[in-house]
Amino acid sequence: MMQAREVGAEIPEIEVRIPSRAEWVALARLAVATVAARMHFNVDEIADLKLAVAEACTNAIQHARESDEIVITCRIYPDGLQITIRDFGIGTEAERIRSRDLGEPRVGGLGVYLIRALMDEVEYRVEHDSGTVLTMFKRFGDSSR
Amino acid sequence: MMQAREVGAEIPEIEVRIPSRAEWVALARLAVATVAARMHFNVDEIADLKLAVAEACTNAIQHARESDEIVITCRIYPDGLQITIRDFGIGTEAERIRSRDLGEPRVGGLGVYLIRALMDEVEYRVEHDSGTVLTMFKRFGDSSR
Amino acid sequence: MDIQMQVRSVNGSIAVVSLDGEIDVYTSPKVKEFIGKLIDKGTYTFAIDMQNVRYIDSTGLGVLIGGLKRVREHGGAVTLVSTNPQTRKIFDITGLIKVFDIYDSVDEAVNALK
Amino acid sequence: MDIQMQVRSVNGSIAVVSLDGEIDVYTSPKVKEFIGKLIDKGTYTFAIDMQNVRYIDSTGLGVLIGGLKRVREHGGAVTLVSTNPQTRKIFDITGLIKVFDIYDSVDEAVNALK
Ligand SMILES: Nc1ncnc2c1ncn2[C@@H]1O[C@H](COP(=O)(O)OP(=O)(O)O)[C@@H](O)[C@H]1O
Ligand SMILES: Nc1ncnc2c1ncn2[C@@H]1O[C@H](COP(=O)(O)OP(=O)(O)O)[C@@H](O)[C@H]1O
Repeated sequence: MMQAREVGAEIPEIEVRIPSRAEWVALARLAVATVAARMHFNVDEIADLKLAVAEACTNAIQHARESDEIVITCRIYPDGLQITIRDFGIGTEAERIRSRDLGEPRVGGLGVYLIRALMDEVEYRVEHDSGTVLTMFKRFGDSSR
Repeated sequence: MMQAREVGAEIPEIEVRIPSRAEWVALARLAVATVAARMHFNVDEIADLKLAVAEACTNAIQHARESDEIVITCRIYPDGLQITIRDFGIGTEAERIRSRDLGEPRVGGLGVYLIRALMDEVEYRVEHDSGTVLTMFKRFGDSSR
Repeated sequence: MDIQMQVRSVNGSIAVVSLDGEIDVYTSPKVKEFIGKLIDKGTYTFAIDMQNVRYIDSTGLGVLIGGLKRVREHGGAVTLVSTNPQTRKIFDITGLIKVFDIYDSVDEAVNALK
Repeated sequence: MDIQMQVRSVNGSIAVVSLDGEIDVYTSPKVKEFIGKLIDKGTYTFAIDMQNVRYIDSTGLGVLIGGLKRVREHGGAVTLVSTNPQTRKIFDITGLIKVFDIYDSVDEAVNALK
């Protein structure tokens, strides 16, 4: 569950908008890694953030039908980083976006599982016919800052 | 002068929005360098693009009063890269934004000069009370692509 | 931002595939094609050297799982080489550590296939 | 994304300042302060080693010009070390190549100050 957080002038916001295509996911990853490094997250945490963002972008590209762009928004809070990944596709209902049980290995179905494992708070919101918004939050670890 | 160019679904567009603060210029530079590398600009051209973007962001930070963010938009055309840098400050009239004559060295006054030297097309538009928009274009060199 | 791939053969039947770069939604189809072609040609035993893989995500894991399934149908096997803590962490949290044997060196990964 | 700065002294009066990183609107105030403090303490002869400067823009050039002006008031001098073609290009197109002597090595830059 996502904790309610204020949005305002004191909360620095960085936004990246990319075409919904595989070749641009690396840019989203790099941008988030740069923001995270500026915030003094440590290397492991930066790697987690890159992976979570890439998984979210990959899902937007593969599952959000008829969406042509992805907007990645980073908000720097005193206690950590909030990242919102928004697509504009025809989404699945939020309840259907879930991590599967990890049983017999199969191709696919690991993205949402990884996002939930790597981030501290994760929330999907599906806006009727206007896409999926994933909001996730990572707190500063003890080792960062 | 800026050649008129269409904007449309076939022209991939990447946008980065940063707070109007010195610490975020490196992110704008990195994002543009990543886009340019994807477009197969060569290392020298990528360095030129980074510099032009940084000069434009620096000016937005230093001269656009009361603007709190900068939007960097990259549009990938078949013949090169168009970059738009927009601030939301109270600008100078466009005619006053010009490169000075390079005479006796003095601190300052090199930014616009460098932008004009490094990019193939440069145009400033000052929107009354809503900021400055710099549109610049770099063609693929003979060595790129 | 991209991936380089190489293959060399050990003992005639073991393919050592070296991957260098990032494996994501953009590059993993290239890896899939590269490995797929080797399987098509009758190679079913792989040591995949990921020591120079700086980044891998679920699309890359999907390619490895898909490859493993294909070679197993022919009685083949896949071992991996990685010392990257982040890579190991991802195999760990996805449970794939139980599916793939990950070694610290190519020699170990190749020996395990013999 | 940041800048590291070091200073060592040669022959008692020449300061060799080594800069490592990127000099932009964020980091150039730090460079300005670093060099400013040395000038305040009476150092007027500088060899500035920019061999590890991966990026410099007009804010960095401004700091160098400002420093040069200050030391010249005391009869001092500044030489630069850089082999980076992009850095040289920027000095070239801004005409600063006529204002600063740029050398390929610290030894040359120091010798030129003697
Ligand atoms: N942005 C999105 N838009 C629409 N559906 C999504 C989105 N993100 C996730 N989903 C749904 O959640 C499911 C689980 O995603 P994931 O765990 O990444 O596995 P996979 O992508 O391999 O199916 C997807 O199959 C898809 O149905
Ligand atoms: N985004 C902007 N908003 C307002 N004024 C600007 C902007 N960009 C440039 N200018 C004007 O153009 C002038 C020249 O800029 P520049 O060549 O970079 O030199 P400097 O920034 O050192 O003055 C600035 O001094 C400023 O008056």
